Amino acid sequence: MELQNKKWTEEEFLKVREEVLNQWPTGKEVDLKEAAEYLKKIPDNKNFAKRLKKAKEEGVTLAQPRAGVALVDAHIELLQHLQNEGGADLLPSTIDSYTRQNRYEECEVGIQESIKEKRSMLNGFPAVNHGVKNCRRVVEAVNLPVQARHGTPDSRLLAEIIHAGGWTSNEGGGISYNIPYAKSVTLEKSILDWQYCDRLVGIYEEMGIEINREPFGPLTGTLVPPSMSNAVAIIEGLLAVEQGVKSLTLGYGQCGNLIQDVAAMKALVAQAEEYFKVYGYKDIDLTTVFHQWMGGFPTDESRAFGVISWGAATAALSGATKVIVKTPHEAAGIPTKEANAAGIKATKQVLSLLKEQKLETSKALEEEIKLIKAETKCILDKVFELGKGDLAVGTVKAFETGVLDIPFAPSKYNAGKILPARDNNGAVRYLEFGNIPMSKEIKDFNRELLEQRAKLEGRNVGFQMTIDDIYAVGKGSLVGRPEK
Amino acid sequence: MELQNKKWTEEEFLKVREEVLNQWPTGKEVDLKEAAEYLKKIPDNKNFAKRLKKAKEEGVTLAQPRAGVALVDAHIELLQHLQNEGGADLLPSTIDSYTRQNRYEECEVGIQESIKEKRSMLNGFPAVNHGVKNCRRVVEAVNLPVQARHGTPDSRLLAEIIHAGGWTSNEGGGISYNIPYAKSVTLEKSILDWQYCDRLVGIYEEMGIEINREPFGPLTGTLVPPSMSNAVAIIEGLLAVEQGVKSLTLGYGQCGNLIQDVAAMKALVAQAEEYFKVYGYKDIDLTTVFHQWMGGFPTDESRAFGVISWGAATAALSGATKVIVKTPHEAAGIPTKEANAAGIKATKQVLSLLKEQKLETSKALEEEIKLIKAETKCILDKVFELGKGDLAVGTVKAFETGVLDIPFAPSKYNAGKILPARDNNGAVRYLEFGNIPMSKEIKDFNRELLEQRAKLEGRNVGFQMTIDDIYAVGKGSLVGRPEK
Amino acid sequence: MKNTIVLGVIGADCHAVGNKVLDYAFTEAGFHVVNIGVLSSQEDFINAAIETDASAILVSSLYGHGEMDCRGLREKCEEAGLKDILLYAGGNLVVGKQEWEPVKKRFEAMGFDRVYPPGTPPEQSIRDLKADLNLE
Amino acid sequence: MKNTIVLGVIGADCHAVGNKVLDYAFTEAGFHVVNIGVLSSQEDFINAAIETDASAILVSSLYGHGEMDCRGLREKCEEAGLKDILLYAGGNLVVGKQEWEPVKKRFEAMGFDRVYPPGTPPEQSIRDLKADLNLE
Repeated sequence: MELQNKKWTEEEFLKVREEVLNQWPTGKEVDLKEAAEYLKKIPDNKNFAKRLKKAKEEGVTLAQPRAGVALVDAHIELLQHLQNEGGADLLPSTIDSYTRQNRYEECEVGIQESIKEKRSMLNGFPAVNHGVKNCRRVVEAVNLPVQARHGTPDSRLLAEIIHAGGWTSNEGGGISYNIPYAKSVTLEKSILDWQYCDRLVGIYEEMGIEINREPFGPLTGTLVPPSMSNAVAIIEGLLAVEQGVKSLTLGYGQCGNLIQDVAAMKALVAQAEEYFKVYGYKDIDLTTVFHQWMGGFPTDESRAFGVISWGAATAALSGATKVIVKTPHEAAGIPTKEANAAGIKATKQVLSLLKEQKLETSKALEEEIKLIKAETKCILDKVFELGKGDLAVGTVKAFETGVLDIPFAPSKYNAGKILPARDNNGAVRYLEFGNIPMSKEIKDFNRELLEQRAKLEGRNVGFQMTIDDIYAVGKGSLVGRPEK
Repeated sequence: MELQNKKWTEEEFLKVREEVLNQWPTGKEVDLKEAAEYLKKIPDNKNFAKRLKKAKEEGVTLAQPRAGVALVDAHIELLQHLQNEGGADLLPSTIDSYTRQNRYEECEVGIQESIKEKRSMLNGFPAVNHGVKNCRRVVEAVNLPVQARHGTPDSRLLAEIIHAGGWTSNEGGGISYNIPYAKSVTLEKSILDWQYCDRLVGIYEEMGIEINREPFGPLTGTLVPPSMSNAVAIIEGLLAVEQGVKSLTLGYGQCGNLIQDVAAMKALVAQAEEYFKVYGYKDIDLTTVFHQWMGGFPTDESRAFGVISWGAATAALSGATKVIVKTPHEAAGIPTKEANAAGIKATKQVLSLLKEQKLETSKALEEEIKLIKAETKCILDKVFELGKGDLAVGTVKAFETGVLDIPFAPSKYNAGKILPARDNNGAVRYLEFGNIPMSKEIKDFNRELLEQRAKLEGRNVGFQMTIDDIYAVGKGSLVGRPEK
Repeated sequence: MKNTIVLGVIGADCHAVGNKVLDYAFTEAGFHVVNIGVLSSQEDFINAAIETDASAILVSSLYGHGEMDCRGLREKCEEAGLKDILLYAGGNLVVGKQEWEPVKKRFEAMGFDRVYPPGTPPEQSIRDLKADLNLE
Repeated sequence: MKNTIVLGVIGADCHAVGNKVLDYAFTEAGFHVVNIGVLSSQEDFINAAIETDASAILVSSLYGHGEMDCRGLREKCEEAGLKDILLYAGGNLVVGKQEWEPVKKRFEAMGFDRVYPPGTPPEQSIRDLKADLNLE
C-alpha cells in the first residue's frame, strides 16, 4: 500500500485488518459490531473523549498517572489504588516493552515468570496476550476512563484489542511511537500502521462511539526544542483527523522554563487549530496534555516531589486539559503503587490550588509564542513542500533530509544532527540546527542566546553544555552550569 | 519611659538593661564587650546579615527551616541534620512557647520532663534557660548562621542572650510578636520592648558587628490581606532602623495567588525603600523573606509536598532573599527532623530549578502592585496622622481605633473588625474593612471582586466564605467554594 | 445552663484562628459559648465554668504542650465542685507526629470525655456534644 | 584491541539518551567505542565483540527487564569463545525500586564483573574499566 495522507477506504482497511487480527490468537476475539455494542454501553464517566471534553469546558486540568504490570488481577489492583488512594482523574494502562516490539512470545514468558516469581517481571500490561476479555475486566473494575500508553511502532493489533476491550483512548503516532522507540522501523511502515489505528478510531466515530487519540508529545523527552515537538504533534494530529479521528489530544513535554512551557502549549493549540482550518478539518475536539519533566530525576524522593509539583504548577498555569504525572520513584525505575499514588496526590494538590490561575500574558510570553510559531512554521512549510502537498510523504522525506530531526532518538531513520541546549533562562534552544530549515533571523537568535550563556559560564558553546543539561535536573538545577 | 519613635539614649538603654539582665540567672552571663569580641570572630559564612547580603547580590533564594527542641544536644543534632541532610542555607532556633511568655520556671519543668521522658516536651529551644554558653555551643556545632524565631512580646532578655550567644539574627517586632502572639500585652509595652531589642542590635552595629533583624511578616498567617501585613512590616522596619538596625529583612506570608503574592513582595520592597528615603534612613541593607503557606495544611504528606513546592516556586518567582520552609508533617504539628529535612529538600529542588526565572511583568501584576501600594498608603498615612508624625504613638492609636487591624489575632488590643475572603482568582481581599481608612474606590473594588465570587457560588458575601477559605487549602483548594 | 460551654486555648498557646471558628460554629449550632480565648490557664477555664454554670469545657491546644497543660484539670474541676462537667480536648495535643491511639488513651486517662485528633471538623464535636448532653 | 569496547542497550529497550552520552564520554576518555545502540540482543553484543576484538561489553538496561534480558549472556560469550571478556551492566536493571545489594548480587552471580545502580556517572565506570584493563 502506497503511503499518502488520505483516508483509507473500507476495502483497504478490511484487507489489512484480516492480517492484523491473525497476528496472535487473541485477535480472533475482536468483533467490530460486538465491540461497538459494548462501547456504546460504557458510561460517559468512563469515556475518555467525553471526560476530556468536559474538563476542557470546565477549564480544569486532569491528572493521569502511568502504570501497568504483567498480570490482570495485579493490574486491576494497581489501577484501583491509583483511582481510590491517588485520586487519579484518568487511568492508564502502560503496555510492556515486549508488546511494543510485537514480541508476544516473550510476553508469554514474562507472564509465566511473573506468576512464578509473584512479582511483575514485565514493565507493563501485555494487553495483546491478555486479550479483549481481560481488557474489559480491567475497565469494568474501575470508575474512570482507561487509555493504552506504550511506544509501539506497529500498534494495530493492540489498538483493535484495547478498543474492543473498552479502553477509549490510545496514545501514539507514526512518528512519535517510532523514532523515539525503534531502531530500524521505516517511517513509511509506522505511519501506515498508525493510519490504521487512526482509521479504526474513525470507524468507531462513524458508528457514534467517541474514542480519543493522543499523539505522544514529548518524543525522546530530552531537551526537545518546543518547535520540533510541536511540528511533530501537528503533523500527527493532521494525519489522525484525516482518518476520521475527532477527539484529539496534542501533547508537550515540560522543558522547565515557565514562559517557554506555557508559550509552547499556547502555540501548539493555536497553530494546530490554524492548520485544521486551512486543511478543512471541522468539528475536531482538540484538547491538550502536558507531561511533567520526562528527563532524569533526582533520586531523593523529597526532591522528586519538588520536580513533580513544579510540573503540576506549569500544567495548571498553561491551561492543559490533562497532565501526565511522574512519581517520587522516577529515578529508580518503575514505581510501587504507593509511590505512584503519592505523585498523583502531590500533583492534584497543586492543580487544585491553582485551578483559578493562569499565567498572565506578558511581553516575554508573547514573544516566545511568536518565536515557537515561527520556528514550527519553518519546519512545517518545508515538510509540505517536500511531500508536494502530501503530509505523509513529506514527513518521510523530511526525516530523510533532516528537516524533521529529534534529538537523542534511537531510530536510524532520524538524522540525529540537531543538538539542543538551554539558554541562561533555562529555555531549550537549538545549538546545532542540522538540516532544519530555519530563517537566518531565527538561527542567529538561538545562537545569540547560547553565546550569552557561554559567556556567563566562561566556556564555548558545545556538546558539553548539552550533556550538562541532560543531567542538571537530576542534580537539582535546570541549566547545567560547569562546576566551580 | 514614654513611647516615641526615637533612638534610645545610652542612659535609657543601660537603665532598662540592668533590670532585663536580672530577669533570670542566665542574664548574668551576658557581657556586652566580651560578646562583641566573640561575635567579631564569627566567620562570614555564619553571619546572618552577611549571608543574606550575599544572596541578594547573587539573586538567589535561600531556604530556612523552623526547628527547636528542649535539650541542647538534641537541638544540635536536629540543626546538624537540617544542615547536612536537608541542605538548609540558614538555620533557625525556634524558641518554645513558655519562653515566649517569659515563663522560665515552666521551661525548667519542660527541660526536666524532657530529660525524664527522653523526648522533647517543649515545642522549641528554651534559650534563656540554657543561657549564653549553650547558645554558643549550638552555633559552634554548625556551619551556617543561626537565628532565633519565636513569638515573644518581651524578647529583651532572649535577645541579649542569643546575640551574646553568637546568633546573628532575631525575628520579631513590637506589633508582629504581640498582636498575633499575646492576649493582654499592651502595644506600648511591646513596642518599647522591641525598641530595646532593635537598639541592642544597633549598638552591636555601632561596634562593627552586623546583626540581622526580621519583623515577622505573616502575622496570624491566616488570610491577612497583603496591604495590612505590608503596612505592619514597613512600620516595624521604620521602628527598627530608627534604633540603628542596618540589616533588615521584611517578610510576607504566601496567600496562594501567584500574581498577588509576587505583587505583595514587590510592593513591600519598593514602598519600604520609599519610606526609608522619605524619613532619611540611609545604608539600610533591605532583604526579603517569603513564608510558605502558613494556614491549614493537608494531612496527607504527598499533598503537603505539593503545598510546600508551590510556596517554593512562588518564593523563587518573587525574587525573595529567603524562604521559610514548611514540612510534610505540618498538619500533625511539630515535625521529625527527617520530615523537616524533606521539606527543605523539596523546597531547594524547586528553588534551584527556578533560579534563572522570575515572574515576568504583566498588566495584571502591575495593577495588583498598584492596588497593594495604594491600600498600604491609605493605612500608613492615617497611622502617621494619628501619631501626629510619631510612628510609634501612631501605631498604638491605630490599633485602638482599628486603623490597623489584623484578622484572627488573639490580642484584646486588636479591634478584630476586619474580615478577609478570597476573590474568584484566589487573591485575598477585604470583606469587612472595619475602621481601615481606605478610599471609596478601593472599598468598592474589593467589594465588587467578592460579589463576583458570591454570584459564581450562588450565595451571599459573608463570614461563611471566610471560614470556608480558612480550611480550603487543607482540603486541597485555594478558594473555599461551597460543596455541591 | 445545659447548652452553655466554656471554650478556650490552654497554656502558653496563642493559636486564635481555630478558636474563633469554633466559637462561630458552636454558636451557630445553638450553644451559648463562653469563649475565654487563647493563653488560658486551668483556673481560667474552671472559673468561667463556675460563673456561667457551664455543662462542658472545650480545651484546644495547638502548640504541642497540651499534655503538660491539661494534666490535673479533671482533679481541679472536682475540687472546685464541677463534678460531672464534660471535658473535651482537641488540636495538636502533643509535640510531633505520634500514633493517635496512645495519645487519645493518655488524655482519656487524664479524665477527658472526648479527645479529637488534628483536623477534626467542628461538626463532629458539635454532634458529640449534643449527644452527650441529650440535646435535640 | 585492548581499548575497544562494545556499548549497547539490551532487549526491547529503546532508551537512547544515556547510550549517546556514554558513547561520547568513553570516546572522550580514549576508548574505541563500538556502539550497537538500543534494542540490541545478546547475539548483537557478542557478534560485535568478536568482530572488533573487544575487551569489554557494556550493557545498559533502563526499562526494568534487564534481569531477563541479561540471563545467560556470560555462558553465550564463553560458547562463542569470548573467554575473558569483561561484562559490565548498569541502569535501572530491575522492575521497581528494590534494595540495591541483592540486585547487584544477582547480576554478579550471572557473571557480570561490575554492576552499577541508577544514576552512576560515566566517570566511575570509566575509572573502573581503566583499572580492570590496566590502562594508564
